[in-house]
Formats: sequence, C-alpha cells, structure tokens
Amino acid sequence: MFRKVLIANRGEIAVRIIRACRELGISPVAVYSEADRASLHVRLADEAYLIGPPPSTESYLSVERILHAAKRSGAEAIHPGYGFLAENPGFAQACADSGVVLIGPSAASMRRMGNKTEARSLLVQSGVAVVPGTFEPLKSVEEAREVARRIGYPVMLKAASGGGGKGMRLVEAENRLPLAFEAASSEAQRAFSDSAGYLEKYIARPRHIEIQVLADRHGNAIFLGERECSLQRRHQKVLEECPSPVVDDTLRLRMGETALSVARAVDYENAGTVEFLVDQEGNFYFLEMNTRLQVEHPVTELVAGVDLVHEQIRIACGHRLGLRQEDIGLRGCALECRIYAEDPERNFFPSPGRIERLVEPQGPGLRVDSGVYEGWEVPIHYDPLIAKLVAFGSDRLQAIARMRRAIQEYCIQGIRTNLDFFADLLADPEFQAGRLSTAFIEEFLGRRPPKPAPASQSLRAAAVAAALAYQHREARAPGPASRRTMSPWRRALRTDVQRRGWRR
Amino acid sequence: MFRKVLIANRGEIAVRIIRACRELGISPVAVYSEADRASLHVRLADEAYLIGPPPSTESYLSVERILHAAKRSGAEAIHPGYGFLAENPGFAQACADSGVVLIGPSAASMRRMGNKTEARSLLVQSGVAVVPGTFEPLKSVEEAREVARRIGYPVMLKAASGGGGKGMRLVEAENRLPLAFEAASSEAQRAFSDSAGYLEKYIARPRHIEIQVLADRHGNAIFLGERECSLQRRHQKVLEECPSPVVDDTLRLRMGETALSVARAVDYENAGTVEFLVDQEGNFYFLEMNTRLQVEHPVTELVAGVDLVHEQIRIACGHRLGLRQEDIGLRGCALECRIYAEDPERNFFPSPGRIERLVEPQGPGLRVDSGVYEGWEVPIHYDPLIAKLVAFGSDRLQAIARMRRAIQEYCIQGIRTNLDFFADLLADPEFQAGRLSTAFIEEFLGRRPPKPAPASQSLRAAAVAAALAYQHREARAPGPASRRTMSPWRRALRTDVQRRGWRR
Amino acid sequence: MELEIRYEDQVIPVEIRGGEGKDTVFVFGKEVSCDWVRLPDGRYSILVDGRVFDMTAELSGEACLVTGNAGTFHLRISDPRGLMSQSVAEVAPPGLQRLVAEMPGKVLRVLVKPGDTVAYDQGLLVIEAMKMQNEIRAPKSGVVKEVAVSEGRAVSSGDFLLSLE
Amino acid sequence: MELEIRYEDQVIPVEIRGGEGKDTVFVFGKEVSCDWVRLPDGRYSILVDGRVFDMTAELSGEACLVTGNAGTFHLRISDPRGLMSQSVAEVAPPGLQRLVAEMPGKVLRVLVKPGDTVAYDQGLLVIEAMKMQNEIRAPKSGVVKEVAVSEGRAVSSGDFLLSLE
Repeated sequence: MFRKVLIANRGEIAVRIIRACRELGISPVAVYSEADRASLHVRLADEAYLIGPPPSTESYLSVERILHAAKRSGAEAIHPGYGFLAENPGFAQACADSGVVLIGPSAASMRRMGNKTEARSLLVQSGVAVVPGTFEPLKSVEEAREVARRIGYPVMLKAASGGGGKGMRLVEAENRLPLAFEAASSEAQRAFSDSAGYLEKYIARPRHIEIQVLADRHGNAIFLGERECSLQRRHQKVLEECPSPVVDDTLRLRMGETALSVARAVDYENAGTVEFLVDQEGNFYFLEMNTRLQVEHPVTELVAGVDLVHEQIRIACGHRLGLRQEDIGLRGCALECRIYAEDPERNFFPSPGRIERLVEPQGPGLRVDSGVYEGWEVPIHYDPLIAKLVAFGSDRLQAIARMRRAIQEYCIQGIRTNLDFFADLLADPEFQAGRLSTAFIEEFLGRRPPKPAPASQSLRAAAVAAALAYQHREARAPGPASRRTMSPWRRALRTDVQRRGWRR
Repeated sequence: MFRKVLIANRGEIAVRIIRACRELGISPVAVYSEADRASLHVRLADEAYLIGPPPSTESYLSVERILHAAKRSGAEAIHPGYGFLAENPGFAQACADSGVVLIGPSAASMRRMGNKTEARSLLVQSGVAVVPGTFEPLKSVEEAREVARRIGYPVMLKAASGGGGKGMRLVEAENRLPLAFEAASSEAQRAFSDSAGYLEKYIARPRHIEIQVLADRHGNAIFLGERECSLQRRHQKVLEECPSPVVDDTLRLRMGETALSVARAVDYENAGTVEFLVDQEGNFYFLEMNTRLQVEHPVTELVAGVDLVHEQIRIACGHRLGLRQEDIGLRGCALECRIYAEDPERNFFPSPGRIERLVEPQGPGLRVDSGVYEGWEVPIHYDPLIAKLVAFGSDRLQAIARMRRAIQEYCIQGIRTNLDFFADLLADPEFQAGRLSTAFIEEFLGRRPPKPAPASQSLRAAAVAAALAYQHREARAPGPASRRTMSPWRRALRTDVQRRGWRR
Repeated sequence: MELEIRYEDQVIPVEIRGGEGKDTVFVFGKEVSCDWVRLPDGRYSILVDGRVFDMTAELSGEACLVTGNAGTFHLRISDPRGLMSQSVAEVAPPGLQRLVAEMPGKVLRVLVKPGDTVAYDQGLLVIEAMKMQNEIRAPKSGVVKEVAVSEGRAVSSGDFLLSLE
Repeated sequence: MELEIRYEDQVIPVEIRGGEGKDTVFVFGKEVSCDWVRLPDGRYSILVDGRVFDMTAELSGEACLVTGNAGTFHLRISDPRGLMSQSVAEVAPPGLQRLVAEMPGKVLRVLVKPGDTVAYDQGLLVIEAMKMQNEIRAPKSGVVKEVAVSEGRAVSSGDFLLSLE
C-alpha cells in the first residue's frame, strides 16, 4: 500500500479522500491555493503545500506545481478527485513520466473517452447504442446546420472535450443555431481550452442514468448498480439516487453489461462511470464515460456497501479487485442532495461569504460529506458546492423521509443555500412518485407552489423572538442595562406604561 | 399511524426517537426537567412539557407527571427509551389504564422478565440453559452463603429487579460475602426500590453476547443477529459490535432460536434483547431479557439495514412485522463507542460542565447519535453519556479504521471525555484480533502502555501555538494593541531585543 | 418594552414586561403563556402552550430576520417609544431603479446601452462569478438610464451596474 | 516577543518577530520555516515544512493546554521580560495535602477520622455524583489532619474535603 498520497483537489472531495487515506493507514497530503489556507482539507491533512494564487489556472490546474508538491512531500501517488485535472490526459501522462501513480485510468483510456466524438465512433463499432448525431468534431456552423437538418430538430450542441454541462446548448429551431453555436464554442474554449463541439439528436424528457464500474489491471471488472441522475438544472445534477425508480433487475443487468463492454473497449482501469440516456420506452443510449470518481458516488457506496475510494486506491496500488460481480448486492435506497452556496430566490445566484453558524444533521441513515466549517468563508474563486447530504433508507420513501428530517435539522447561516429548495422538492408528490426526467426541475420550478401563509402561532412566536433580540441588543447597548437590572430609560418607560395602561 | 408520540426520556436517546418520529410523519413531544430546559431534545421536539425539578425521581421517573404531559399534549403513545421508566411494569400498567399506548411490551411480559429470579425459573422450565444459582430472591446473607458453598466460589450477586450493572458484586471468597451482600442490597434498593438479590455461579472470562428480537402482536417474531457486548467496565458496556467476532452462522442460528423461544415464553411484543453469557467453549447461558430498546441498538441497524425504532412504533401501532426471518441479511460490521463526559485519567470520574467546543466527525460509514450541542452544559443530575459514535465497515478491520479516523476528527472541549481512551483501545492488537471477554477492559487498563514521548517537531509546533496564543492575548489586553499595530510596551521590547540581539 | 413587529402588511404589538425573576409577554395586548430562554448558542427557545419554537433573530437596523423550526420570517421592528434611532432606508427616486452587483465577479457581456428600451426580464448584462455565467435581467420594463460597467471589468459586491427608468 | 515554553523538564525558547506583513518564528534561536494563521474558529494552523499542525491553545495563568492533531500538551509559559504579572501558584505548606471536591456531589461515606494513619491509595471518602459512587483515595500515605465534611452532606466543586499530613 502507498505510504503517502497527495490529493490534487479542494473542498468536500479533498476531505472525503483524506478520510479514505487515513482509514487505509496512508498519510494524506493536501495542496492549496492562497484562497484556501484556512480550508478544511488543509486542516485535516498531514501535510499541505501552497501551489499558487487563487485562480485555479494558476493553482489547482497547474500540472507543474502539483507535481512539484508531490516530489517535495515524497507522495507516491496522486488522487485527482473530480473536476480540475481529473480527466486531463496530459496530467495523467505527466504523472507517469515523473514516476508518480495517478489514482485513475491511464492517459490513453482518458484520451479516448475524453474526446466525445472519438468515443462515440469507437463504441458504435463495438455495438453500443449511441444517440444519433455527428461522430467528428464540427468544423463550422454550416456543417452543424446540415447535420441538424438530417437528424431533425431539436438537437443538442456539446463540447468535444466537455463535461459537467459546460459548452452545451439545446437548439430548438434552425434560426437559433448560429448564436447557440457561438456561445457553446466560446464556453468550451474557456472551460476546456478546446472549442470543438459535436451535435446530437435531442431526446425529449429522457432519464439520465449512469452505471458505476470498477476495473483492475488484471482484467477483472464489475459494475455496482446504477445512479439516477435525471434531476438537473442547466445540465448540472441537483439530486441523485441509487437505485433508479425505473430500473428493474433486467434493465440493470443489460445496462451493467453494456457499461462493462464500454470499459473494456478502452482497457479501462480504476473507477469510472458510464452515462446513458434512457428514453420513455426504456431504450438506453451511451452518452459518455466519466473517467474519474463522480460527485454522487456516495449513493452507490451506501446501497452497495462498498467504499469506492478505498477500492480506487487499492486498484491503483496494483491489487486485484477483492469483489466479484456476485458479491455485489444492492440494499435499500440512497439519495444525495448537493448543497450549494447559492440563492434559489435569485435564480440560484452564487452566495459566497462567511458561514456564521453551521449545524450539520446527524443520526440514523445520514452521511454528510462537507468541505466547510463554522466561521470559514466560502471563497468566490471556486465552485459553490459546500457539502453533500446523503440519506439512506430501507426503501425510497424512508430515504426521502430521512432526507426531509435531515434538512429540517441542517442549519447554515451567513450565506444563502439551496436547502429550502430541497425541502420543497422532496415534498413534491411527483418527486415522491419517482416520475423523474431531465426536464423535471424546470417543470417543478414552474409549478412550485407559493409559500403558504405562516400559522399565526408561528408568526407570533417569531415576533416575540424579534422583540427579545431587540431587547437583548438594547440591554447590551452602552450603559449598565441588562435583562434584570433596568436602565433609567427602561424604568421611565415602565412608569409611563403603568400610568396610562396598555394601549390596545 | 400515531399522530403524536411523547418521548419519556432525555439526552441522546430522546433525540434519536424524535428523529424516528419525524421520519414517520409523527409529531414528537418532549418532556423535560428544570435542568433540561435548554437540552437538545427539547429543541428538536414539536412540543415540550416541564415535568419537575432536576432529580429524576421527581421528573423522568414520575409516572403521574409524564402521563399528565401525555394527556395535555394529546399524545396517543409514549416511547420510554431506555433507563428511567423503560422497564417499569407499573408504568406500563398506568399507561394501559389511562388509554395511552406504551411503545414496548405489555406490563405482564415486563414483570415476568423484570424479576430475574422468576425469569430464570420460567426459562429453565422451557428448556433454556441458565447459569447455575438461585431461582428465588435471597432471604438473607446466610442463605447466600449456603448457596455459594453449594455451587462454589467465585459467585456473582445480582439485583432481582436489576439491570445496567447496578447492585452487582463479584464475590471471590466467603469472607467477602457479608460486605458485598450489604453493598449490593443497598445499591439495588436505591436504584430499583427493591433490595432483593440473587446469586449465580461466576463464569471466568466469558463473552457477553445478546440477540436482538422483534415480535408483533400477531404471533410473528424474528431475530436480527447478535451484538458483542463483552467490553465492560464495572458491568457497564463500553464498546459494542455487530456481528461478534466469535459467532459463526451455526451459533448465531442456535442463539437466535433460543432467543425467540425466550420471547415466546412471555408472549413478548415489540423490540427486546436476550442476553447470553458465552463461555470459552462456546456454550451459552441465558442471562436476562431487556424488555426495551438497548443503548447499542445502532450497530444492529447498520449491519441489518433495519431501523429498530421505526419497527417499534409500527408494532405498537398494531402493524404486522414487514420483515420475515429470511429478509434479514447481515452485511459488514459496525462498532459503537459510548462517549461519556468522564475523565479516564482520574478513574473515569464524571466530568460535567459546559461544552466549549464541539466538532462531530462526518463522512463515510459514520453515525453520531448525540444529545448535546456546543455551548450546552452537561448537567450533574443524569448519566454522563453524551453521544454514541458508530462506525460501519465492509469488515471489522475497516470498521475499526473508520472509528479511529472518526475519533481523530472528534473534538470536544470544555469537559473531559473518554475519546483518548477509545483511541488507545482501538489501537490495541488484542482488540484488533477480536480476543474479547468481559475481563478485557480491566486487563487492557493494566497493560495500556504509557504515552510515548511526543515527536520533537510536534512539541515545537505546540510551543509555537502556545506562544502565539500568549501573544494574541497580550495584544488583546487593554489598550489598542493588535497583531499588526504595536502597543508602546511591545515597541519597547522590540527595541530592547534588537539592541542586545537574541540570547542563546 | 413595547414594540410593533411588522410582517408583510400585518402589525403585531408585542410587549415584554419584567416581573419577579421572569418576564411576561403580551401579544396583541393579551398575556401569552410563553416560556422563553436565550440558549447558550445565541438562539431563542420559546415555548408557547407547549409548542416549541427554536429561533435565531438577526437584527440589522429595524429589519429582523427570524429563522428556525417554524420557518423564516422577514420582520420589521418599530419602536413607537422612540428608543431606537430610526434608520432611514435608502430609497431610490420613484421610477428609477439602480442595479448593483450581488457578489464579486467579472462582466462578460453588456447587452444594452443608455437609452435602450428594455422589456421585463430581458437580459442586461452577463457576469461570471464562481465559474458560472449569470445573466442579469431587467426587474421591470423601462429605459436604460446609465451603464456604469464595461465588458471585461471586475466588479465587487455592491458595485453600481446600471440604472433603469 | 521572547518566551520560554516548558514541557515537563524541557525548556523551549520561542521568539516571534514581526516582519513586513509576516511574523518570523525562532525556536531554540533558529529561524523555523513556519507558516501560521489564526483560523476563524480560534484555532491555530501552523505549517512547519509542510507538516500540518491544527491546534487550540487555552491559556490559564501561565499554564497553556495545547490540543490538536499532534496530541495534547500541558505547557507552561514563562516570560523572562516580565510582561505578564506572574500568578503565584497557591502552594500548600510542605507535607500538608488538601483534597477538594472535583465536582458537585453528595458525601455517602466518610471512611477516616482526624488522626488516622492512612496508606497510599487507601479509601478516604465515598462521594456520589452523576449516579456513580466514587471512592476518593489517599494520594500519599500520611495522617489525616482535618475532615471537613460529614456523611449525607452535599458538596460543590472545589469544596475542601479533608487534609493529609
């Protein structure tokens, strides 16, 4: 086993990987930008190295600085987490060249899957169903127009090197294509330094379902059930679950076997996720393979009873998979809510700032993977994901009930979060019935009922709390007044009230 | 389902039951003594009623006041938790008489199991093996002497109405009997208002293993694996696990079936635990049945994937068990550490007081059932259990590694706790090898190695922290000094230092 | 202490009278069975006829944000006895609406110029913050009066962006 | 600022010198590559050559309890420049040992009386606190000088119980 592992990431995922390292007896090494000196992942690590100023291009995306920190610390391996350099074949190659193990697939596998158009053509050859569209990067808006006419609108523009919804645009009609093409290309250029895009038939109200796979370098590969990731806003996942309410044993087996053939087609090693679109009839199409740990991996861990990060590290160490396909049994149901520093009342605008109060929920069936602590300031430089709240139940309804209970207990003050949004979403009868699609959140936001008027007793209690806080502040204001000893002005007021009685 | 349930308890177990109520859509009602006005269980409930002054005899043990609160709130059922009135048949009867459902077994079942001597004779008749000893309460110290001579020393004195180690004394030789008899009787009188005791053969280095059972009123009963509870200090459990490292499938089945026949012998309904002593040869003897939820129930919940409090409430509501014996599959391993406000350096003396800082561990495979929050003062009137830390792993070693990682993250300041003690215990090779017995903790405390000298780098960093804190305090002392703006005396000092250089 | 607490268009008179060791609370002039305590973590626990209210009250001028197990309430406190110096809310001239940056970021696109007529919800600016592009939309229809930022400029929280009339 | 930090019988000289925007730390007179910051929750994060130390330092007089990821340290701070008024530790006369209650409780049994000779670790009193009976044992052998409590009496934390000579 490795003695030291460097975690080339920040936030909740760095914390989660640090915990896995500790549990395996490995000393975890953190890296941090100047904006993250006081971050939780630095505090929990054994060692920490500064890798540059706040912008991620100069710190968390700097291959050179991260490899330098690895050298300095003597770490034998690097875990990239998700985002940043996690799916960057150049980074994987640089690690290999400098003799550091990257905990993930080889640069070659990454490269083949990273280019979405290449991956699509490769898999079509292997007999995997993909959504109709282009198999080569689009050369111009004219070519896009041509293909779109052939397969029919609506179509989806996607970044060839993309992921996470960046560089994606839905195009409903031909007159929208030029602007969308320009927007998608420039977003892709900024996000991935590659403006190339491709085009796919848009499937209406699909489900987004993905299969977790694990593969070692000795030819063993297994799948660990699916994750239902249909709930998305702006192509960003919002809430994930395992298992999917619509996947039965037969479909799971078919999707799982397809996922394994995808992994085999690129000699995949380590943990990976094969994403599918599932249409209303239960047909599934390969979408892409994420060659890294997913944000939403905890739901699989709770239902399959496997620690995926432990497995990743063991595989990278050259161990054989300790689990066979027949050892994997799914039990119960798990949901994950992504808790963001954002304001749902203002179109989910990011809300960084100081976390004045933080009380995380505890108790049966919960897991909080958090990257923050009370008093810490959420910086403006990075993704506003502050924690993942995961609930397990013996069935989906128990998991939903647990999640609702947890959200009631969760207290984050000082910044806005999407906790209230989740409270409403989990109470939605359509959600509870499991009728999900990628259009769900948009539709839900449309039908989300206005807040009911508060119960008069609650309102009165709130008024009393406000009055108490006001009195408390006044009592603490300059002067010797306290709650029990009246200041002169308070005494004057009292006399006045007593004289004239209470005004109704 | 009930609409409202009153929880006749406090601390972590009241919080745990409140959470279960919420998850079932039931409105939880708390009761509290004057010492508990600011307690977490009051804060998390929907309603809360004062039931008397701090001493539990005048509050949490007052049948009348608790039933009055139930009436006032309109609660249809009462969950007694553990301790206090949980195994009091008089309370069960009073609930039945006033038309409130007690979430637990009937007064009759409780009474038959509550009297340990009666239970022993009943079960011997049903063919269950028990430890040799008396089957009637001892009438005098002379009778005790006679029986002890017959079965041979060492013997164990126990309270007939007892539980939780109160009123128990190990007697190694006849000359120790009179004092031990007096001590056990008076402790039993104080704890259970019943001084009656009985006597059993003492089994050397036994394991203490218990079976969780669930039974409904429709004749269905299942068992949910065992819990290993051998780690005890002064007959109080310290750390529990599920499954036991020494129980194999065959032994589990035999013990489970015996446990079910014990439950059937007293027409048992609801959740209960059948405790066994297991000797070095794997023979097991019935010890007692706890007619309530156990402190250590979470380890079973994690391994069996069942929420026992949900099940308790459903059973009390008249539902049929939703689980059959064949549905119960154990997966992985769970450990529980009981976190006490006590000082292991001073013979585990209680350490109540204000919790100045509290950071509970989070992340994969953990559960914290806590009854406290930062800023709260642990009162002197009650049991000093403040939280239960539970770790799950796919095997025992992973669970141990998780628990050690969690203890490293757990921060409780202001009071002393036994966290360091657990850190040492979990690192013990004998513990890791699973060689447990009820004598383990005593032996471990004997061999516990002295703290190694700190690494010089750590010590120097600690010295720097102390110097920084000192400087910070001085800088905050009266006057406008801060870290960056020097006060006059600081400036004077600096000049002085600069003049004469650094003294070596 | 005698206060008027406002919630939307409701006015709730609250009076707290100090008594022997315990305050008495009057709401709408009626004494309320109300057991309250300030918790060690700064929240208030208020029991009204057994109902538990666990709340934080954050004051900022005369505004008070109450959050807790009963929900979130934006309240305003007025103190008819004049104990608090009334903070005068900064009000824009009627008809003129000033948009300010909600948080630090970088202006990517400016979609309008002074004199443009814009419809409600029309995009005005695109600002990148926390790795997201966010379109600032018109809160009402009107005419763009002033644009204070240009493309590529970094803005801080509270910076004036543009005004609509 | 120049201090001596004591741990058991070791003395560690520590000097903190303010520089341009950053302090420099000297330990044993040698400059240490030490990046420190006071965290928003009051702890100190100290990086020494990349090693992470995350610690709380609680001062009480000249004693300082440092706890954190590197363990727990009972330190004493002395300030040779005399900036701190030395708190004089309350020392018992040589040979006389005063036992005080560690926490509130009730005296259940008094096992000795003045003039009794007791051995090290012999039981002196039984006090019930938090539902547990706890025996107070002799910290050294000696003769009981004074017994300040009687059976059944409630004691508060810090109350004088008895003295040994």
